[in-house]
Amino acid sequence: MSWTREQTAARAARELKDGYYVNLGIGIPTLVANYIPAGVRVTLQSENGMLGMGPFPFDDEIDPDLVNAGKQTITQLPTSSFFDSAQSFAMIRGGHIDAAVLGAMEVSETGDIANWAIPGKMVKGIGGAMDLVAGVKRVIVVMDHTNKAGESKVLPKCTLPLTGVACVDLIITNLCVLAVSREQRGLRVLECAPNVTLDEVRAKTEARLLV
Amino acid sequence: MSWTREQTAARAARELKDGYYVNLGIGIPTLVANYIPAGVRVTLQSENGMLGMGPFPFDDEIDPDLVNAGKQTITQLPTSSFFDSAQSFAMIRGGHIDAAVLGAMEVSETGDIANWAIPGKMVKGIGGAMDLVAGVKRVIVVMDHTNKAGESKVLPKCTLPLTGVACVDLIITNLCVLAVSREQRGLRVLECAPNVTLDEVRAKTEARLLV
Amino acid sequence: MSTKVFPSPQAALDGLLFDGMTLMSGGFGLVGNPESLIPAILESGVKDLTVISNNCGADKFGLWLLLNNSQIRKMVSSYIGENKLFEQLYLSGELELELTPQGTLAERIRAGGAGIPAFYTPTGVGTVVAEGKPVEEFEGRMYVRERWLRADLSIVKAWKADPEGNLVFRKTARNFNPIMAAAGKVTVAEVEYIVEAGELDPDAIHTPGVYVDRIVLSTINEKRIEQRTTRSRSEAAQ
Amino acid sequence: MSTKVFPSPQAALDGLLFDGMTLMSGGFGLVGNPESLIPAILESGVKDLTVISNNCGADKFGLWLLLNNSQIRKMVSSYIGENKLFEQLYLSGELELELTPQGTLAERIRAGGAGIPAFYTPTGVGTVVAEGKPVEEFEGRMYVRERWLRADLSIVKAWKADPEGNLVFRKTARNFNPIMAAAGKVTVAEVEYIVEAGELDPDAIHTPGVYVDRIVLSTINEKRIEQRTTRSRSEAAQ
Repeated sequence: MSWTREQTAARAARELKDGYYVNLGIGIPTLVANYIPAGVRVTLQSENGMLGMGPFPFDDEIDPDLVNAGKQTITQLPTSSFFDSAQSFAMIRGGHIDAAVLGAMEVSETGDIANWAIPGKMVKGIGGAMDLVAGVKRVIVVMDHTNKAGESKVLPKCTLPLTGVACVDLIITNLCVLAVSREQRGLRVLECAPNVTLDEVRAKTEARLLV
Repeated sequence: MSWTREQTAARAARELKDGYYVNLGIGIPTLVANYIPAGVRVTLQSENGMLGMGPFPFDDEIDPDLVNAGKQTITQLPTSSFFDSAQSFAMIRGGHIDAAVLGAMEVSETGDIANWAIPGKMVKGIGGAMDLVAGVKRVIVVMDHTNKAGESKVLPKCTLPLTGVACVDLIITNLCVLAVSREQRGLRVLECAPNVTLDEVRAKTEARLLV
Repeated sequence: MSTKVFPSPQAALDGLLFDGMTLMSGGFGLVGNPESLIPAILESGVKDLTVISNNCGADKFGLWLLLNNSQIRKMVSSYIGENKLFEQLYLSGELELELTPQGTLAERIRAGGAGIPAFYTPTGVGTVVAEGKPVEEFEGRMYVRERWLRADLSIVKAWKADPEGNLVFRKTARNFNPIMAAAGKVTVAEVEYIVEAGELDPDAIHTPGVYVDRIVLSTINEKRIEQRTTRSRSEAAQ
Repeated sequence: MSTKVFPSPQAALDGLLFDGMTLMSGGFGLVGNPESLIPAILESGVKDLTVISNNCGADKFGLWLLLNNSQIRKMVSSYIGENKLFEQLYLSGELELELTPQGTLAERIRAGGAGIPAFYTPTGVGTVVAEGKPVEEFEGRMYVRERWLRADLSIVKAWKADPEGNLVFRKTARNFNPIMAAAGKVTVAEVEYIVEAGELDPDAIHTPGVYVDRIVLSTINEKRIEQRTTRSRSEAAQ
């Protein structure tokens, strides 16, 4: 039984430690905020210029000047701070953010990531993704293991335009948790979802697995 | 009769136009603030991180956290702003300051300036001078025409370590006002102090004069 | 003595617009956009614009108006998002696009205002973004060299201004506005409030007045929300 | 959960000092210096320091104490000024000095915090400052390439902090402090006041808490004045 979106987010939340400053991408990564364990203080950065994001607002709290990087209305906390875009990315590029949790279209066995374009089909733009994977201390990818056609999204080499090279540290899919090895070329299987076997992971992974 | 320090400062003040943002160096340049004509609004920048410097404080107004670049106690105005050193020099380097009035040890006929060191004898440091001459739109030097030995400080070529190359626009000495020509190599005599003759200026100037 | 305060968006832009110019426009999504100045640019009919802005508005709002009126020749942006017109004009080749990572875009603009013509960043090394640019190693890591961005005119949106042009922004409406204010040869700020000299805290000014040439009160004060996301009080109580 | 607030300057520096380390220290002249942390470094006896600071204190104050105690091997500064000991140790060759224009110093520190390993500036081209460094033309003007500065430890002085480490500085005591806070692997801030969470305006924070690892109340609160300059009320009335 593979992990649900919620379970994948919960698994990613376990990677976040007390005192961490974290940037969460759009989609499943946003859900991670709901699973941060009690007693662990994690401060969320939003690359449009905020540190210390609060939860979504109640209806009567909505402030059009207060949004996250996904343009969603959010709230502030007593220790929040706001800053401009240059300061925000100085913070990201300068290595001050402990972890980023991002979605991906493809990840390679050397930690390359592709998540911004499908040539000729789709260009949403780059946004902050290239800066995040280049600057943040630990890059955690959260995604489905395979695409809609059942093909592996964990590849020997990415086929789509890259977001970053050799920058991913951990991949959390609906099937398993994979660590990118900096010493050996390949991915170490750290954990499988309940009732997901190593053989199933092997069958659904094109990238080289280190077992 | 050559100009006094006060008269030289007053002459420099006439170069400042309404709406100008200006940085004044230490010494005679500081006096320039006293001679800004009524109706001309000049905003003074201090490179340690302030825009809109006010006059020296009254005794009971002194604030140790409020100093200018010469470490002198000053005051703020209703429209002052404070910022950090990177922002302050971004403002200077980025060409946002209209004029700087600076002292000098030597100036050359091509607009080079030397004002920070005498090898083996004196090193006060560079401070903000190199950034000011490189970044400010119009660089006005205020200095004595000759040194204590009576030798010209306006030279074909500087002999002391340079602060900047081809950056000075106007030289105001106790004897005359000289404009650096960007078209021809040399200095154009714009004005002499009362009873100072062109011949006296010629005799006391080693640099090439365009007459 | 001259004043920086102008009576209308049209007056604030008078004499500043010309065909082929480069324009910076603040904002992230629909937050912190100069909503009152953009319609005045639409009216003016100025064309062949190069526009530097993180996005290009959204359906019927902000810079979308200029795009829809064929006034923009080239965009320098990080994100297209759900702007169908932007995506379509780009994919059909009618609009030139310099797609730039958001942090590199911000840093290039900051560099433009700060007199830094080029700098090195790790962002985009090994990707299409680094193609044709110098790549160099510093302390064991590869970096790509990026160039500054400057504009003939920057239009920004602030919360409050004083008559000197000191600006204060509100929450995440700050975004690209302060760095763009510094990178324009001329900068026009539209603001929600013009306060008296002395009302702003000098320690809390985001954009010192030296960067602002003209100020005008916003005439369009409706703030748009792209993604209205809320939680319910009952949910929160659990 | 961990706390950033430490009970004394000694405790705030515990485990962070080692011989040969690089230290950044905020302040301009004697304004905005971490006056309480410096004596704790003096006490520790740590040596062979490379110190990055605009000045090096003044006779008997600030970093002068470390210089006088032979703890500093090298200074990276823009100004020596009236610091006789600094000038004398430099001229005699006992102290290494990397003399840097003040704006280049600020930008190098800012670059260190911002992940920019190198940038180009017009400052110092054609002077001794540019010797041995790449010089390159951009848009018809020459620029010199300068490198970032980073530190093992940054010590800064702020006016107020909240428990998260958000800092607010006061007037010209801000100077190099915010950029140094961002350029230290570890940053310790001494502050005049520690306020409750929620007391600082989130739009008016100079240094977001992410840059600050440890906070301590200043134990030395006397503020020195280098150049006491005043005017008289009778003079002003003229």
